[in-house]
Amino acid sequence: MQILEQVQDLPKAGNIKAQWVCLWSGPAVGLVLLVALLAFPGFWPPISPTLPAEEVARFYAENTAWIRFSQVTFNLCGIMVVPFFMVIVAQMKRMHGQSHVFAYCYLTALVSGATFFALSNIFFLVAAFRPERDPELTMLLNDLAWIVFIAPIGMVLCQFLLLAVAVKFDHATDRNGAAAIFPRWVGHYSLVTGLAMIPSACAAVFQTGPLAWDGLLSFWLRNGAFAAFMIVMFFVLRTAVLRQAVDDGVIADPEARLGASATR
Amino acid sequence: MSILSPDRYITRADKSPAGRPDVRLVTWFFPVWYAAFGVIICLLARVTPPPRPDVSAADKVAFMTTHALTIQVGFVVLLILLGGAGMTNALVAYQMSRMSTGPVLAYAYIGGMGVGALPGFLLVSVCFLTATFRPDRDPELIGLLYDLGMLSYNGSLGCFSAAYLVLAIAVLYDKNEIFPKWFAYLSIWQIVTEVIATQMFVFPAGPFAWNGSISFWVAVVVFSVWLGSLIFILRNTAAREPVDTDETFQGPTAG
Amino acid sequence: MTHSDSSLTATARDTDRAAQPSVGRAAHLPGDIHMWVMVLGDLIIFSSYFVIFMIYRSMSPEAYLRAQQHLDINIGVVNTVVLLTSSWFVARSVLSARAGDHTRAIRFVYAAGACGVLFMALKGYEWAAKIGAGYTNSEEFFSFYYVITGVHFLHVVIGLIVLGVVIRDLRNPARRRTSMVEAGAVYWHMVDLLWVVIFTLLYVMR
Amino acid sequence: MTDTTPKGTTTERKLLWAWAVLVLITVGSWWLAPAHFTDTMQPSAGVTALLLAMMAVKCRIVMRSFMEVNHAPRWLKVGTDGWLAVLVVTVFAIYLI
Repeated sequence: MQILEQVQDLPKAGNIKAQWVCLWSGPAVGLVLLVALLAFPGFWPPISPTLPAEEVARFYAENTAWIRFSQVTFNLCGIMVVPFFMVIVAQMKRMHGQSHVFAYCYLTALVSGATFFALSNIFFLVAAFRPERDPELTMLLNDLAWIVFIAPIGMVLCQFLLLAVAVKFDHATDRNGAAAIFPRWVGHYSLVTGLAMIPSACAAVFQTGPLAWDGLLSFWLRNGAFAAFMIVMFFVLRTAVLRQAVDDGVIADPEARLGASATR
Repeated sequence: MSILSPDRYITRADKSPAGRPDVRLVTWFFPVWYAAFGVIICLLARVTPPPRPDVSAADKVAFMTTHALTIQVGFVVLLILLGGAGMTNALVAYQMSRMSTGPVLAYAYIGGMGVGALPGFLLVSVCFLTATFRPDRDPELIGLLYDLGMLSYNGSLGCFSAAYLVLAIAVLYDKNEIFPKWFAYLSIWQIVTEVIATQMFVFPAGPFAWNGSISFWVAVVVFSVWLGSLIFILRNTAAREPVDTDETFQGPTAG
Repeated sequence: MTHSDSSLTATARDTDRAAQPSVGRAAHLPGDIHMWVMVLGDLIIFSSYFVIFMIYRSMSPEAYLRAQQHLDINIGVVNTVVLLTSSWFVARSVLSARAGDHTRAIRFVYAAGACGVLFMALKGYEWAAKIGAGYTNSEEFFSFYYVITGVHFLHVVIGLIVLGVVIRDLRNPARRRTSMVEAGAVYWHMVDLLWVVIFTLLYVMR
Repeated sequence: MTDTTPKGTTTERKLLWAWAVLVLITVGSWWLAPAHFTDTMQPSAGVTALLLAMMAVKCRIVMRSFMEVNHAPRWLKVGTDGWLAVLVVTVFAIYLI
């Protein structure tokens, strides 16, 4: 992105730059979290909820180092995805004919959802802190960690639904000829991602089957849908921020430049 | 006025929809969500009215096993719907941002309420679900989860007090008359009940326990008055909102 | 300024009429309706605490009576007089504000605030002395004592903030409104009123 | 505004009287307080009734005189008096039970 020299120091350029940094923090943090995900021994495959207490305790005793490394990484970097989601909030605020109430809702859900996510790794880390603890207690911490990690999807679900509704309202009230901020399919895709995450709330109840926390729906579908959404939204947001930059006159219109070079 | 759809909930005198469509949707959602929330916590999850603090570990296990099914259904549904709490709080914050005090107190409200979701809702859900997840656990551990859940649910005070405080300040300073001034005083009562609720961390029984007449019941009545007033105030202020204020809003990320 | 002057004269004339208990005078709501919602609601909330206290007291009146004997009645009486005096100052301040004598009104509010601070200091000393003497909230009467006087203390703190707002408004000629002074006064009198009840129920009840 | 002075003085004198009566009752209740005695106390419905009556008088003076309910609309007079009556009667009823 090449910011035009004459607007370099204007607030609107600063706004675009900040959004651009937040946007690119997404893949960077995503990469770190992917490493943590791969390094956590309890994810490949996910620990079964049916494991007896002694086995759970042995898991923490045998894999202490990797559990500590991966969960500390989650602890340190997990909430660094917030700036990326804030780009969504910023773009929602630009939607036409809207009062920003959806953006406020999205922001609140984002803050609360992040605090939930920040809690689970603490339980994992406390369990790994003293693996020699009474196995009953280690299992309790393990249960809490997994349930907090998988089940509380309400806030993030709310974010997907709000984005879907906001896209719909943006489109419906678009009368003044300006293009919608996000393409219409983003709303539908967001809705589907949200629906895909709902079953994982049942991970707090079922110990076996696809709804258990190591199951197909609760673990693989939930986390896969979330990761896929992050990747897709990166490109959607990239387009949206670039278009805002062009509209605000912060960068040159790439199409105009293409046209200019063609005539040359 | 009808609760069946947003367009019939917030209307002008001639029954046509009033205010902005997106605000209308969230304002309509507010009482709907609280109704669902009330059903969940009172009828399903059984945390309101609260179970007794002054019982033995065996009694706590018995509570968890007797109500296991409804606790699981209630809290799983709550975990799915929890985002509604964020939305309802954000609606209040949105209306606060329209006050002459500007968005700063609105963001403080979002901060307080957003943080409060974890001790206020998440911990109790997770504790009770973990307790019912393995009812054969050591009864002392079930008792621990019971206490932890109830004390965090009833005793998460500061997050909400902070939010009530900034709400009261915003309403008192506001010149746009978004909310009536008396509602600021109601919010101050809420802070007072939260201050008294601190005592539930001291007393396992009596009027100041987490199910006590002062710590709980008076607080519930005050909260109900506060919430009921808020529902009507939000509806009225949404109906009065001019539709063409889109571009005048100034948020931190408003480009 | 012209407007505020004329409104002041109007309120002064109201006071004039209000001063004489004649019939046919228009009723005047001191302060505003919002403050009265606060005051009446707060009275009801506090009453619920009082009623709950009485219910628990009636279960073991002798124990409560014995515990009451350990309260410091001298500080209790002095504090009551201090609050009553501060209420009187505030009432005088309202009269001065209505008469247009804002310097005097401000001085009265300051006096009332000083009484409030004195009340808090005495209360703090009383609590410290009781806790030091071993009367902690492990005893039921004292748990009520600390909570009820504590919540009242919180109301005094809020009242001092209210008085501060009143002073700020009185100082600024552009913002002076008699209704604002009245509303602050009504709140402060409520703090006094609640203390009168607390004093009776906790200190002197038999 | 000079014409307000004499009338204002009347009100001021009334306020002073209200304050004096309030302080007098307060000091009076000092003699009756349990903490005033060191020997074992017996509950006394008569003394309690007297103290509650004194409290009611004080509350009414504060409301009518200081809070200026005397000149307020009727609903407020009825409301404040109603609150006081219900409170005193309830407290005494619970005391007697």
